[in-house]
Amino acid sequence: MPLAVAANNMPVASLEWFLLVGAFLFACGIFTILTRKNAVSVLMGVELVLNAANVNLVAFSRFVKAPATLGPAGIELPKGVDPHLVYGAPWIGGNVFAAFVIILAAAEAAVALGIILGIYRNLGDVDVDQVTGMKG
Amino acid sequence: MQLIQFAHGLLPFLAKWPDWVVYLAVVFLFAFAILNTLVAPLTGISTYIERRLAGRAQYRWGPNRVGIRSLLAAMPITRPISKLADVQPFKFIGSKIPGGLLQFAADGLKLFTKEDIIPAQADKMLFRLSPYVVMAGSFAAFAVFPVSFWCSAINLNIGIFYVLGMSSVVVPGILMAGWGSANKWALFGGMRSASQIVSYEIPVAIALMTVVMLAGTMNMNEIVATQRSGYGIEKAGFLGWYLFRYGGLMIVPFVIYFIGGCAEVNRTPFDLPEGESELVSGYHTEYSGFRWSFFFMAEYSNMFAVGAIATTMFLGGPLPPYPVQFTESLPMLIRFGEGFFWFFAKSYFFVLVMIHMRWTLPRYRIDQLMQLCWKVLMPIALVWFVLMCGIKMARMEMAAPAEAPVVAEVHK
Amino acid sequence: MMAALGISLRDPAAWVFLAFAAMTVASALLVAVSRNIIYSAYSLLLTFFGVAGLYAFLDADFLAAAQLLVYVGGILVLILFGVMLTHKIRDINLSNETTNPIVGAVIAGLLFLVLAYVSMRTDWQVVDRGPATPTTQEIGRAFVGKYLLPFEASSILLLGALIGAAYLSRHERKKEA
Amino acid sequence: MAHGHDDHGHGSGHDAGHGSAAPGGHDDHGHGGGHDDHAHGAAAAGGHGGGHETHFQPAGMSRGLAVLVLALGVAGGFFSLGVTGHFDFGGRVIDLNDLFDTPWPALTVLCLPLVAAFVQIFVGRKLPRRGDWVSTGAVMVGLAISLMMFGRMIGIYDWQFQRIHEIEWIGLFTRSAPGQPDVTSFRIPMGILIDNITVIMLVVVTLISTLVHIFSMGYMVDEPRYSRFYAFLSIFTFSMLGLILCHNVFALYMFWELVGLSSYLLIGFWFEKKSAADAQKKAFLANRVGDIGMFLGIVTFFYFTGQITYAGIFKGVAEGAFSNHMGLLTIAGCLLFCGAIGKSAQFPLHVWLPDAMEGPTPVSALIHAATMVAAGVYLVTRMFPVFTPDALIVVAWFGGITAIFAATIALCANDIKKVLAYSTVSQLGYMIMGLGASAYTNGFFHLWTHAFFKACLFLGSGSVIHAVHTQDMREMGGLWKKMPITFGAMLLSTFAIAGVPGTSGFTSKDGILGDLLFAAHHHAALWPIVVFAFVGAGLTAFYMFRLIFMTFTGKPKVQEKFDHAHESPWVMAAPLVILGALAILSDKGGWFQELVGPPPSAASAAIRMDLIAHGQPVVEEAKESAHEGGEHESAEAHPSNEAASAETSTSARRHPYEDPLEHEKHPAHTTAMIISIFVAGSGIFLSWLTYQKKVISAPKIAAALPGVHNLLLNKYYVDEFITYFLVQPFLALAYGCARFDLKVIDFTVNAWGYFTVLCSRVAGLFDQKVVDGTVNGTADVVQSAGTALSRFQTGRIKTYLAWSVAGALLLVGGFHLVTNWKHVFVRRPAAVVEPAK
Repeated sequence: MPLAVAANNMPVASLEWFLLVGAFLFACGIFTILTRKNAVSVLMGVELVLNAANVNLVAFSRFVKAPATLGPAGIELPKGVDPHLVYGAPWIGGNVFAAFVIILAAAEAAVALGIILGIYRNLGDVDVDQVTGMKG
Repeated sequence: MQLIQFAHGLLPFLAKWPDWVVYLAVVFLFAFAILNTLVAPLTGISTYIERRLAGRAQYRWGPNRVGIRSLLAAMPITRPISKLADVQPFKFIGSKIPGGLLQFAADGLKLFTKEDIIPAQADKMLFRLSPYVVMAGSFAAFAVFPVSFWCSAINLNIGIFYVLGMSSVVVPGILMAGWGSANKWALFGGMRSASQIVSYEIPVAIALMTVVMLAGTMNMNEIVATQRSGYGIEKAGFLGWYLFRYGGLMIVPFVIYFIGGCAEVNRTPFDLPEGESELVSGYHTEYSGFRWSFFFMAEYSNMFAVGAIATTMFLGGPLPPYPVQFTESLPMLIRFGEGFFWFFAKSYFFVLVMIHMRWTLPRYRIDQLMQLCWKVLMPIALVWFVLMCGIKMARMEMAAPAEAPVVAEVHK
Repeated sequence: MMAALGISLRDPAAWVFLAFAAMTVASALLVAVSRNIIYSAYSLLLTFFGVAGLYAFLDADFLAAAQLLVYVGGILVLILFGVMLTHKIRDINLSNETTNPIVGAVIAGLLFLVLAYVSMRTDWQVVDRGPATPTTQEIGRAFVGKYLLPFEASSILLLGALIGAAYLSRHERKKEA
Repeated sequence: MAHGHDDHGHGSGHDAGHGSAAPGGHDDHGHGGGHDDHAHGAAAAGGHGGGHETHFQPAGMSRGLAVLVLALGVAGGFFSLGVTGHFDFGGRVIDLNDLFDTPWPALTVLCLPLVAAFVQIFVGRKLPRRGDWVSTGAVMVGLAISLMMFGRMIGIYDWQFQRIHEIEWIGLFTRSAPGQPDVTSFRIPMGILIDNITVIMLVVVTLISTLVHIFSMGYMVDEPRYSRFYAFLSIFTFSMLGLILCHNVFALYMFWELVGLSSYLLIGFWFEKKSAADAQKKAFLANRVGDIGMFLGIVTFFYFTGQITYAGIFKGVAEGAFSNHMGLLTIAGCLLFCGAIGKSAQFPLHVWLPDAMEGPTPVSALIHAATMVAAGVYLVTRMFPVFTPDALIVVAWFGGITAIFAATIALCANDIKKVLAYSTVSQLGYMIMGLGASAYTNGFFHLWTHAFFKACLFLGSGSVIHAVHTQDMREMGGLWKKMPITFGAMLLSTFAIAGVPGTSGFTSKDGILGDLLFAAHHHAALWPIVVFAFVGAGLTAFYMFRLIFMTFTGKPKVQEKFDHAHESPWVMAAPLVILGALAILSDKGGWFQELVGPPPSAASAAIRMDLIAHGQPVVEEAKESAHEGGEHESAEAHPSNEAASAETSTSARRHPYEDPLEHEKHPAHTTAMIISIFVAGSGIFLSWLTYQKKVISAPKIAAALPGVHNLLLNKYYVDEFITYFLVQPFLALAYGCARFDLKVIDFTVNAWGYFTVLCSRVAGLFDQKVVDGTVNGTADVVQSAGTALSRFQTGRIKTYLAWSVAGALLLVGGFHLVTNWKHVFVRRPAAVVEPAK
């Protein structure tokens, strides 16, 4: 089982540890979504899944070599200006995407709460198994 | 003067750790050991001030008995010293030492000894956990306050962001208390408090981000450093504070921040979560004794934190109102004390203002409260943020000659 | 042996990391299996804290603070509200029923196994990037530089979600007879 | 231009109409039939000034004369500004060569009347004075600019002067190749051409138009559609200016039709009258007949040369585009001339012009004397280089026949405007005749002089009609006492048209006659034309003086009308004065012959008649000049060519045209002058004997020659001929076509329709049975498949998730198993497991 070896300036744990934690979070989230009857619990499972994805993104951002492309295509910087200093370092992409995921999670949670409250108002319960309006 | 460096020196293996681990270690290991010794007196002094002022406002005495003299008289060994206060040369001085100064210590003693009541229907675990979460959340913010020149527990590069993040930890704690108490007043209070905090976080954050945007950093020590000069003066005294910079335009974010801060710590006139006319005592209705004191300490430490943040972000933190070169030649320790003095003086000034507000203003209604947040404070804060952005960009444009590309300004 | 594991147990920081990882894993498991929905929610709080700690170990300081601010201060509060608004005050011990736990466990377990297998078997091209640097500035540059369009789009999405959520959760006006 | 009540003293004993804004009822001629006199008050006041005894008032007229002198001074100022060539405007010297070096002055002249027309149409009635000042001001500004251009033309004094400003209007089928300039196959340029002819025409049009506008202020004041009248006048002015400014035949045709349209509108201005409505239709249709020929001519030229600009067509013709089809070139020229036949009222199509006298008299002056009918002459002048000798003979014959033909009809006409109309037709015949006989310069010169004296005559007749409310000369007489100014101006113009020496008409007509005589020496086919021309000159003098004697001298025949007669207000009199003066003066200076030389084209030199066949040097010179002209054009197409503009901006440049045949023509001119003086004198003398002294009795002659008299009275039965031999056959043909349409075509269409219905019934059956069956079968299959598959759609989100996760697992795991089955199922040897480094 080849494991990435920690170098001097590496974090205390190697990439695989983070990926394993993320995989476990993911599995827990899927399990929660699959088994829970309560819509709010399902929402929690979704958050777990998103966190798992975030952990992976940030871990890759930290460990894995970033592509060399920089900046939006077609935009040329003046000479002598380091593109890293303008567009951000290339390895920051994972962090940025994690931030986007956090933003989306906030939006998703707000909408989900609204939907859950709507379900509760209409059905008097939040059992997702009873919400089968889209049954074919 | 960074505790982190001190910790590094103390424990050499810390150098290998990521800074964040050390920060967290500092926060969670030294929280109760160090910050309690610092914050508990702070909150205590705040309660004393509040009670004295409340007494004056209501035309009665506040706490006036438990002072140093009482403490001395309480113990047989020191009782003779207490008698000295009746002797002529000391009588004058003794009469000047306010009584009741140690009332909070006595109260703490009392609360520690009271019976710990947990309602039978309550969710025991949540009920017990809640005070710790709330207090941890409010105390953790103290780690980054620049109590003097370049002196904070940790010199965090995302300082103010960290403060905001930590203060949001309080909300689940309050909900925990509300739900765990199995009391509808507590639940209502908790949910009101949570919604209020979450709502007011937005204008507060925008107002603070205005300062961050102007300073170009989130590090609180650096924010303080940017307030040393202003209006083209190298060492400008109070003119460099963000409150007075930009021709007084920053007064608006400051007012928004202060109103929102008062609401975030559930102070009157925003103390609906614990409005006794409606909800008995809000989310801590069922709490008593030691656990109740945690909530209380959290509230008063939050008051101080609001003042400290206002001081740091708008009033130059530890910077004196006079230009710093007046005291630059003084010894290091005195200068440190100078900064310490000004920081706490300003912060306590805000505490005083909040206490006066409590005893002056009537309580808001819940819909008025939300309307004030969403329909008044937030739009103004947003507009002002954009306005200050424009002003900063205009100043950068003026400062940077046209031939230099604007992108090059980014990495400065 | 330690090196083969990708972690040096002689380093105290490794133990802190393991503590965080364990906290994350355990609380996530508790979220999945807890019989009480409130406990699930507060386990989720711990999970968020643990993930924030993992971010700290990945030198992502900004994300850690954002995790606290958004997840703990926002999403978790929303979830708690969701729990509390959809249950009666009297059922204080909320049950959190499960359906088909066996099937779910099989699928989730298989999923974990496959993911773990892929994680371990892949030969990751790991690079040494030197000492950790503050990410906030870089994220800021990336937001207003390379990723400006997604940033703006997500702002609009957030606004739309806010308005939509407010619309969804408002009380419908009863039709007058 | 305000004219107040004091032009005419306030009438004594005037009735309730005074001060009333409502004009009275109108009779057929648009004059206040219900009133004893005409309205002359200020339009703003809307009142009816004047009275029964009102006569020419010296005080009002002196003020009018003062304004007149002032206007002449201003006009002269503009003119001399142009001559000077620059203009010191507070230290900033404005170079007036810009008048030609930029297109904007010409475009301003062109577009101002259009703007004025729109203003008049939409808001004219709401403006003060019903907006007449808008149109008048617009055309006056145009006149000012035109006068400056005219002065500048005099200043430059170059007979080859030419400026072209063009843009690419339509460019189609552009092909691009890398590294190559784009190739556009089909280009239509649009632009303006300014040369001496254009400038002269500009002055003619704007001057006559301005004077007619001013005249109409008095003449049309009672008209309820006053502002519409001015709008139409402006549209006409715009069309005419566009016609003379454009640089290609395409735009020429468009403006040509616009001119036709506006003449249609103006002739039928009083469309309530059936005669006017008929006249406008007649004018329109007659013009269309000619325009079809013109269009075919234009298309022919475009087909052969691929060009639409004048210069391009000339160049193409000169370079031999028609070299294998010289007969076709003749035919094309004749077709082009058809346009002129229609517009300039030449012999077969002249019928519309006398009828067009139903329009208001100012319109007659503007359209039928000076401008519109001149368009045909202008067309022949402009396209002169492409006319072959044979075509020119045709042109000359048409002109000659028209000249004598119309002159004879005019002898017997009693309507004052009809006399003038036939006179116009006759004079146009002279111009065409002259052009056809290669008297290019003098033919065009006659257009210039004729414009002034004929406009004067028409306006004068308008003034007379205005005074006596009739058009019948037999009811007039002795009016000179009542209308001295009108009489004076008309007398001068009559001298001019009769060819009395010293007048402009003498110069131009003598030029035509002399060139004609000269040409006839070299071309026998022109001899009949010469006879026609001299006889026509005598007839012209005779009938014009007949008009004068019947109208102005002798005793009044109808006393009542005479008593009511009065001199016109000065807004009507002033244009008469100006035009009368110009009738004498417009030929002075000799500049015309030096500035309007033969057209600078090789085509003209190569194909001109044999009269220059012996003048070889002329051919060479003309070829060179044509080449120069071509270069000129290319230089103008690129304004950045500084050398060209620097050369042309020198005002000291003088290149007058010198006729190389002048000495050879001289005897012919002398002969022609003697003959024409004799002929004109005898015409005048006979007229004097007949109508003044009554020595010769006109009725007796008429009785002695009843056939001739009837023929002339009925205008040679041309209208009837057209009716019976053209209109009726066409109508019969149309009826036949209609019947064919009803019986044959409709039957075919209906049969086809029944067949189609039958087919669609069959197709419908096929559709219902086969196609619908297929579609329904497909739908049934899909429905049953959907029913089967919908069992998977439980509506439970978990089920979906479980399926998708299972699918993902299958995908990842299965893919891995498929690719790595050896490593998975076959046990690896232990050596493969690497120890950690």
